[in-house]
Order: sequence, then structure tokens, then C-alpha cells
Amino acid sequence: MLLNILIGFGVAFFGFVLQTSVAGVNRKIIARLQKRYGPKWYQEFLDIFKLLSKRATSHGWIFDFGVIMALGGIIATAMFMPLTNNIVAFAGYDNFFIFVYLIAVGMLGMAMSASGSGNPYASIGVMRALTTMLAYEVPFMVIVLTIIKLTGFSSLQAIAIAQQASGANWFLIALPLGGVVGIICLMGMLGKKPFETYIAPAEIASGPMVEYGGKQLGMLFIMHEITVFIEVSLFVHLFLGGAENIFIFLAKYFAVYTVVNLISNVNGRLKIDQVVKFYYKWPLIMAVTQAIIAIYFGWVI
Amino acid sequence: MMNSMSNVEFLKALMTQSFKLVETDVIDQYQVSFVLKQDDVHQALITLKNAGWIQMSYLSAIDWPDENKIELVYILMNWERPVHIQIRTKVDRNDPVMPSIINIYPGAKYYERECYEFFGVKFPGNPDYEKQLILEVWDDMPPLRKDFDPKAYSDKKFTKREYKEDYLVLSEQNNKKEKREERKTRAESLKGGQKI
Amino acid sequence: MKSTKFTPARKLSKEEVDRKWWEIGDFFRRNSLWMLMYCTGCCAIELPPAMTSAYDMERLGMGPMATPRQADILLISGYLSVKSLRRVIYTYEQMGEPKYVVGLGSCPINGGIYHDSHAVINQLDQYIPVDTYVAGCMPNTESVMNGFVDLMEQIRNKTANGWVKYKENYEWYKKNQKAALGEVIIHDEFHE
Amino acid sequence: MASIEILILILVASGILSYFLSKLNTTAGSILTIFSTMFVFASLAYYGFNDALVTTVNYLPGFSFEFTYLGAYFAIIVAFVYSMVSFFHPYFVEKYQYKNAYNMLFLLSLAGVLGAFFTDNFLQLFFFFELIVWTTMFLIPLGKSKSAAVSYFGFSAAGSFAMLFGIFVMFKEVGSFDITAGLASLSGTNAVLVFISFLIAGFAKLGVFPLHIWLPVAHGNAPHPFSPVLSGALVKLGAFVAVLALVRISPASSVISAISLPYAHYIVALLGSLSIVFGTLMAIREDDAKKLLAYSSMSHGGYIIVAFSLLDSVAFAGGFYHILAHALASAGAFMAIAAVARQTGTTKMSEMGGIIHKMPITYIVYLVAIISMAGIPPMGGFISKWLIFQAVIDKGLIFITIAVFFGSIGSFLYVFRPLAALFLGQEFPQFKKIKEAPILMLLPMIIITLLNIYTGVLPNAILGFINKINVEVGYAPMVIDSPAFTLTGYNGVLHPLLIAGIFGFGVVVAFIIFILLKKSRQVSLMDTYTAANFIHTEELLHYSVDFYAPLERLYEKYTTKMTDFYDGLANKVKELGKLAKYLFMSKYVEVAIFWIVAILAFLLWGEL
Repeated sequence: MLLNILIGFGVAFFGFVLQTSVAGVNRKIIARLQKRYGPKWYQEFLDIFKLLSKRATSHGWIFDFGVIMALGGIIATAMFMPLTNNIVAFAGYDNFFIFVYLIAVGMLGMAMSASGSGNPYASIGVMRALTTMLAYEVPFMVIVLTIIKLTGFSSLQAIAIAQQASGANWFLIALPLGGVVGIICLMGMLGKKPFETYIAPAEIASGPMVEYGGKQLGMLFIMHEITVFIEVSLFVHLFLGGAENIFIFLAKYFAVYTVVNLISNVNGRLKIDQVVKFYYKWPLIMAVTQAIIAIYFGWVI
Repeated sequence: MMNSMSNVEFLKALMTQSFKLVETDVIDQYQVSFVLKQDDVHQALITLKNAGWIQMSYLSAIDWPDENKIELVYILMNWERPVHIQIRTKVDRNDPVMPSIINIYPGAKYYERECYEFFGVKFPGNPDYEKQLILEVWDDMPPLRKDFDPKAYSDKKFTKREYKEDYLVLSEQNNKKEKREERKTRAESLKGGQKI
Repeated sequence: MKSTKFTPARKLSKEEVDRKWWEIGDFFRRNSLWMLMYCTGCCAIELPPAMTSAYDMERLGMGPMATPRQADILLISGYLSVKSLRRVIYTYEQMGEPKYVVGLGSCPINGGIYHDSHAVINQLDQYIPVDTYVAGCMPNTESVMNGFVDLMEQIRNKTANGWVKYKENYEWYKKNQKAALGEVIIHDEFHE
Repeated sequence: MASIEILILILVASGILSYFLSKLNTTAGSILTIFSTMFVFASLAYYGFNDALVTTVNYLPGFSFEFTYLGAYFAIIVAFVYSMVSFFHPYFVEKYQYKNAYNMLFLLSLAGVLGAFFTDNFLQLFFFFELIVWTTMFLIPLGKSKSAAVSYFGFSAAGSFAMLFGIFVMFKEVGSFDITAGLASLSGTNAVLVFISFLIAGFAKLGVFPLHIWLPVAHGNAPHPFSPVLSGALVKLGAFVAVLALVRISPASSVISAISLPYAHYIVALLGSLSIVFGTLMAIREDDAKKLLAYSSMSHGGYIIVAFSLLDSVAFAGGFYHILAHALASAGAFMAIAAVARQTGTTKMSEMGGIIHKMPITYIVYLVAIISMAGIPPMGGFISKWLIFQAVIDKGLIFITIAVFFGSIGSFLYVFRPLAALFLGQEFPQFKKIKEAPILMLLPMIIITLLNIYTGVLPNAILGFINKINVEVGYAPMVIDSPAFTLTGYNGVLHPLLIAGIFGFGVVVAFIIFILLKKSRQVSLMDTYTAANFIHTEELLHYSVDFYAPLERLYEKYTTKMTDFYDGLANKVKELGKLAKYLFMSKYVEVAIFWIVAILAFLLWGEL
């Protein structure tokens, strides 16, 4: 049991390092896209450690407790995440719903702490974040329902192995509409443009982050990196057939994150009600069609 | 062209028949300036507003220390007849008082507050013309009066940076010298205000 | 025969440990400087070329930030009127330590062309400590970038300690602010 | 050895006693209420779990009881909520007019609940139903709103008369009022009739979609200590009747092959999911905290209906567990709001802010309650929602899935709003004086909080009891692995204890990181980022009015449709009443006599 916990913590730490480096590399890629030289690939590490080394301001105990709860919830979620077919901390218990709902604990903690800062911008940002969540979660859930119904498992590892067993027939290909919906919903989860309405630095002063500085902001950055790791690897396991070994995982992970990042960098920003309307129009329709085709008619490529 | 000229004519007719104008100045086809007695201003504004000059663009003021007057300029705009009107009147500089016009143009409220702040013109009838609007915690005479010396104020309030020696170096090459000389003469000639 | 007496490593005192940590922190701080741009004057126009592909500021790890809590540098770009000086002081006191101030243009240095205005202050470092000045009216972009590199050098040699000075000479700064502004925090109908 | 009859008699007696005791001293009556409810709950829980409740009848002629696990489960939950809420009485009852009647009605309604859950006879069930309806109908207006009581009574009466109709239809066919035997032996159109009429009764009590109007009105305007009972306990009565209908009756309706579910049950499930979506959307745009929670209990009633209409053992387990989890969660949330309302005097979220700095314990209680309500681990709501998801996904019900997940994500939105607007945010000057709630009010809230966590961490004991119910109503027990604390659904295994432990581990790690770093500087709430402007009033820095305005704008023009429909209906009924008044109560006696004779002739036409 202790060994499992250590493995899980290792997975979480690995996720943090991986995502931070990938994010740095992506910053350089985007810089080259804009004909700039770009920062060092380890710039994100520098930022985070710089923040941790600064002296922060605090608005009372809920402000700090929320941050701790957020980071703790996200670390706990990442500890359940399988990396490959055989690297998983708690085999069999990596239930899909854990990831969806245990992440929510972290989100709730961050929202609490942000509202506890007593800044209206923070509350507005939290409101937008929750509304965006309401928007992207439902189509995503319908697709995941289809996948679970087809495979018969809700454990990520089992789903990945099932895809590999069927001759690398990834659900991105087997359920084409669902794959598109998955990518769109992933962009919403990661808060990438055009769905980054709740950060909006020029508009509501970076939303929930408005009052943070120093170590609280640094911990929230760590939390954000681990959250991105969880969401991207969810996508990898659900739609890209997981990974036999760690290198395949790294390759798929990097590919997914870079593609999403490139798509997002040629987009503007939607208004929040436009986000809701968008998700409840095309992605939901596509998801439901895909589900009906796949479940009731059994047409799977 | 024709239309705008007719606008100016219409305007001059309107003003001359109802007020005795001290001076009328047609700047161009889109700008006319009337100088009125202080008592006629309200009546003139009402007339013009009824005639369609519904927008009070700005209330400006000019300080004339040597004739000891402050000139108020009400700038009006009409959106049907494209003519800017300047209603000018002069008030006494020692105790400048001008009844407020917020009953005619409510938007003038803040212009009057600003005018009080920068020129010290009092506007009885405007409930809070004495409240500070732009200058926060101002502690000196109205700063746009001509006899207000901003340099002295700045020296008094804001610490200056001391330099050990004056770094201004004038090169002695002739062409540069001539240039400087003629620039100086031109500046002198412009002092009086009349063009060369 | 040489004695093989074992000499234990000298125990580091607390100050030395703190200094080591501080140097490590300085490395991170000078490599990721986040700015809060208080675009008070015309010199702000020099920042877009500094940030975009001409002189890519991000390669130094610098970037714009939204709020004073997150920022390290308070960037005073251009002349500073009395009203905005109040806001600048309020913002500066909200920033988390360590914090640095960079003044762009000649106006923060000696008033520049506004040296005799009744509404513009002449010397910024009387009111808040300034770590780096970039002279020029307006300074061109190379010198702006150079100013930031200088700030990094100062952080490396621990000379960029304006925030310490501000804490030590707090009364002096407050006295200057009172003398120039009357009061810093304004109560009036627009702020209630 | 405790006999149900004895318990009911104890409740009635202590009710009457407390009436006179309250005349002398209100607090004494409230204390008596606390003790009697505690005693009833304790004996029910003890003997119920060891199924040693005696059902013999000695003193009440004509009454007969039987012990079913189903009834016992409901009865224990309801008695628990009653006993917890009764701790609030010493602080609230003085405020109300008819204060000495309050405790009596409270205890009588509990007696009615016990009878309703343990009876084996439909006429008694109806009798106890009416007892509950009448007692609570007199309790609700003490919150100073007559109209709330009227609408509550209207819907409840509709429900119970529908049930009476169903009972008679059943009696006509079966010839007995026995519950289990009677319902089991129904068939044909009668079965459909009874099914529908019982569902109407259940929906009306549970406040599910078409019959939900009374719920926010009654919950929102009921006395503060009675709202938890309404939402946590009495609403479950509807679930009880709905379970009777959905489980025991099998109306003749063909089965949809794709999802292996009868049409009738699928339609019921669709109604339940409609009520989930509707309640969520209405709760998101509600400004009164109590009404918000009322709408949330409407959407949770939808979850319960969906669970029971799936005809599936895991879904049943989820439904029963959801009844418990929602009872605890909503009781905790309502009690926290009641405590806040007692200290501040309002429940409007737009009028409050920064209560947390004065009432931290109440805040924690509310936080745990809403985490459970939103179905987030490690609280009870997650377990039940997980079980329901298992069944829904296993049957592949797409549209119900949309509703279920919409409700579960939307619940984040509406439960977070009181958190942000009421507890967090800027501290208003008028609330700088208030204190934390008194200890006797904190005690039950803390107990409920601990139970919320317990149900989320170690659900197996309770699920073991629920399995007995599953067997009783004729379904397979779901797989629970007691030593390893795991639950096995259709497509996955859940380990709540592990999740809770890992969550604790993560929090500990984060706490260590936090402690090791440099200590942060404490600043006041008003010293916040305002784009460098000097703001001196708290209200300007508190974002609480129209929290989700951009989202509300998308659907707010559709929100009044249902209420308009019911208002129209009410007007029709009024006109009918006017007509009858004109016909019979007119001052011309002969007209009335004429009409009565005419109607009698019409009725007797067949006989003559």
C-alpha cells in the first residue's frame, strides 16, 4: 500500500515535471510561430520557483486553506492517473469518474480561495470558469458514456488496453465525431482560446488569479500544470489508446498538447454566453448522434 | 456650400433681431462667434437651443489680466445645421460670477465645476460648483489664471534634481551660431503676438 | 608523517544559509521578471516593439502581468502627473516583495519637458525608490531593453534593493509624498 | 423491545404534553421535543438495524403495522432529521405566534410519518398521509406566508386524493387494502390507473417536475427550523410512494428493446430528468438561499425518480443511498442557512457577505453539505451519484445521461453561489457585530457533517442494509466487498476509503509545501486590486447580485412558463367555484333546490 502511494506520488510529480517542460517547449514553438526567439524551454520552472521564493500577501485563512485544498485535491487526482499499461498506482481503481469529480475538489478549493480574497474580478472569473465547465462537460460526458458502454469498463487503463487489443483501433478513429467533440472539449478543459474566457487578463485582470502573488500563485501554477497533465492524459487514454510504454505516452502527450496549443493560438476569445451556446449547439449534437449511432445501431469503424 | 452659408445667414439674422450683439465674427462657414453682454447670455442660449443648437459642446474660459476680465466661451453644436457657435461674454476678473446654465444645458454642470477649479469663476445656481473635480486636494490659486506661476508652484511643491554643473554646451561653429541667432530674433518678434 | 586528523566541515551560520537561499532566489527572480506596466506617458509606445518580434522581451523571461500582486517590476513609462503618482504609490505598496521600479524617459528623472508644470512631478525617486532609469525622450527600444538587462545585473550583484530602502526610510518617503501630494489616499464623491 | 405503536403513542402524548408545557415555558416544551424525538430515533435505529421492532397492536384498535426494511430505512432517516432539527427549537420557537402549538404539530407530524412508513394497510397510509399534510400545513404559515401553505396544501391534497383514487381502484379489483399483496396482484388497465395515480401522489410530495411549484414556495417561506424537515425528511415520503408504485406495480407496457426498459418507466425517468434540468436551471438564477436549496432538492428528487425507474439493483441501491445522502446534505445546508438567518435576519444572498469571518463552523458545515450535494468525493453524494451513473451508462440511456450529468455539473454552479455571495467575499459593516451560532445549534450541524463524511468514506454498512431492501423488493443485492471497502458497479470498482485517504494525503503534501515556504503578509480585505483606484465602500467590491447573469440571460424568458400554466389553472378552478356558488349558494333557495333535485334525478336515472 505504501509502495502504491509512493508510485502515485511519483506519477503526480512526473506529471508536473512533464507538463511544465512541455508547456515551456510550447511557448518556444508559439514564439517561433510569431517570428520571435522565444523563452528558454525551462522558463516555466523559473517562473514557478520565482513565485515560490517571493513574499506573498494573504487575505485570511480561507484564502490559504483554499489554495492548499486545491493543490491537494489535484495531487490526489493525479495519483490515480495511469501512465502506461503497467505503470499505475492503484490498479483497477483508476475509475473515470474519480478524475472528473476529484478534480472538482481542486476547482472548488481554488474557487473558494479566490472568492475569499474579496475581489469582484475573482468572483466574476470563478463564475465564468464554472459556466464554461457546465458548457464543455456535458458533450464530453456523452462521448465518454459511449466509450464506456462500448468497452464495458470505466477504468482508464482497461479502456486503453481494450483499444490496443482491437488492433490499435483508437476511439479517435473509431468514433470520428466523438473524437472531434473530444478535442473541442479538451480545449475547453484546458482553458485554451477561444474558451479562455475566465482568465481574460486584459478584461477581468486574470480572473480568479487576480489577488494571488508569491507562494499562493506558485502553488496554483503547480496545480494548473498538474491539472493540464490529468486532462491531456485523460484524452490520451480515452481516445488515443493509452500507451504500451512510457515513450509512446510521451509522444502522444506531446502531440496532443501541441496540436491543441497550435489550434488555440490562431483563435480569438469568445464571450461567455457564446461559449455556452457553442458547446450546446454543435458539439452536443455531434456527441448525441455519435452515441446513438454507436450504441443503438452499433456502427463503429 | 450654399446651404451652410445660408445657415450662417439664418443664424446672424436670428441673433441680431433679438439681442444687441457686441461683436460678431464669422470664422468660416462652420463657425460663428458672438460676443454678448453677460445678462443676454441665458436668453441667447435658450433661443439657440430652441433653434436646434441642442448640444453644449464645451464651456471654456480665457483670462485677460490686462483688461481685468475673464472671458467665458460657450460652444454649441447643431446636428441639423452644421455650425459651431461660440457665445462669448466677459465677466469681472476680481470677483468672477456667472449664473449657472444647468437649467438650460444640464450637461454644463461639470464644465462649470471645471471652470471654477481652473479659473475661479463662481456659478451660483449650480449646487456643487465648488466641489473638486479634476485637481485632487488643490491648495493654491486657480492654476489657469495668467498670473499663476506654474514654475514657482512646481519649485515650491516638487523637489528638483540638483546637478553639479550645467551640462548645456554651445558649440561655437558659425553656421550653428547663425541658426541660433535667427531663431532668437524670430522668437523675440513673435512675443508681441503680431505675425511677421 | 602527515596527521590524518578528520576536520569536520564548518557549520554554516543561519545568515550564511539565508544568503545562499537568497542567491538561489535571485537567480530565479532575475530570469523571470514580470512587469506591471503603468503606462502613464508617451514612453509606453516603446513597449510594443520591445515585446513583439522586433526585440522579443520574452526571451529574457519577461512578460506583462495583470495585477500588482503578481508583478515584480513596476514600470513607470513617461511623465507622472500628481494624480497618477497617488495611484502609483498605492500600486507599489500592493506589490509583493521583492519588487523593483523602472522609470522610462527623462520625465521621471528630472521632469523633462514638463519640468515647470504645476501638475507633473519632477523627480520620481523622491516618492518611491527607483532601481533603474532609462533616459531619453523618448528612449529608443534598444535602451529600454538595455535598461532591463541592467536591472538583471543589479539583481545579480544585490544592488537592486530599492524595496529595502523603502521599508527602511519609510517616514522620509511618506514625508516627501505628503509634501508633494497633500494626501495619498483620496476620499471624494468618485471614490465612495 | 420497542413497539411501533408505543413509539407513535409516545410521540402523540409528548406532543400534547409539550403543548401545555409550552404554555408555561416555551423552552421546556422544546427540550421535551428534543428528548422525545431523540428517544424515538434511538429506539428506531437500534431495533431497526437489528430488525427487532415489534409490530403488535394493543392500544390502537383498527390499526395494524408490519416491519419492512423499506419502511424502516425511510423511518430511521426521517426520525434522524427530525431529532436533529429539534435542537433548533429552543432558539426559534419563541419568535412564532402560536408558539406552544409548534412543538405539538412537529411531534404529531413525526408520528404520522412513522405510521405511514410502518403501516401495511392503504387506508391507514392515507390516514397518516393526511395527518402529516394537515400538521405541516399549519406549521408552514408560521413563517409568515399564508400563500405558501395554500399552495403546499393544494398540491399535497391533489396528491393524496390521487392516491385515494388509486386505492379504491385497487380495492375494486383486489378486494383488500393490503399494500404488498394488493399492488402485486394488479393487472391490466387498473394497474396503469393505480400506477399513474400513485405516481401523481409521489411526484406531488417529492416535488418532481410537473408538480414542483409548491416546493420553492413552501421551503422558502417555511419557518427556518422547519425547512430542513421539509426538504430532508417529508419530501422522502413522496419517494416512498413512488417506490411502491414503480417497484411493486408492473403496468402492462411493452419493453423498449434497445434499453431493456418498459415504456412507462422510461417516461417516468424522462420526467425525472426533466425535473433535474428544470430544478438546476431555476436554482442557478434564485437569489434567496433557501429557495435555491429548495430547487436543488427538486432536482435531487429527479435523481431519485430516475434511479427507481431504471428497475435495476445497482440503480436501486443508488436511489436509496441518494435518499440518505440528500437528506443529510440538504438538512445540513438548510440548518446552516437557518443559523445564518438567525444571526443576520435575512436569507437574501445579495444582502450578505463575509459571514465566514464571524461564523466559521457554520461555514464548514455548509461547505461539507454542498460538497455532498454536488456529488464530489469524499462525501456521500458521490457514492449515490456514482451508482446511478453506473446503471444509466449500463443501460445506455443517452438523453437521461445528458440530464443527469447536466444536473451534477450544474449543482456546482448553484451550490457555489451561496458560498461565494453569502459566506465569502467582502465583510459588510452591518455584519461586523454578529457572533457564531450557539453551541446547541452547532451540535446537530456538526453531527450531520460527520455523517456526511462517513457516508462518503465508509458506505458499505449502509449499503448492506440497502441490500436487504433490494432483496425485499425482489432484486439482486449489489456486490459490496466489506473487508476491502470496495463497491462493484457494472463497469468499474470504487474504493471510497482509498479516495478519501489519497485526498487526505494530497492535502497533507500541499500543506507541507505551504508551511515550508516564506510566511505571507496579512492584508485586509479592502486592500485589494482595484485597478489602482481608491474604493472605500465594501458593497462596491462584493459581486453577489445576478451571479450567473450571462448564463441566466440565455434562458430567463422561459422560466415562468410552468407558473403561468398553474396560475391559469387556478383561475379556472376559481371560476368553477364561482359557478357552483352561483348555482347553490344563491339567495333564491328554490333555485338551489331545483338544481339539487335535477342533479339527484340525473344520478338516480339508472336506478329508476
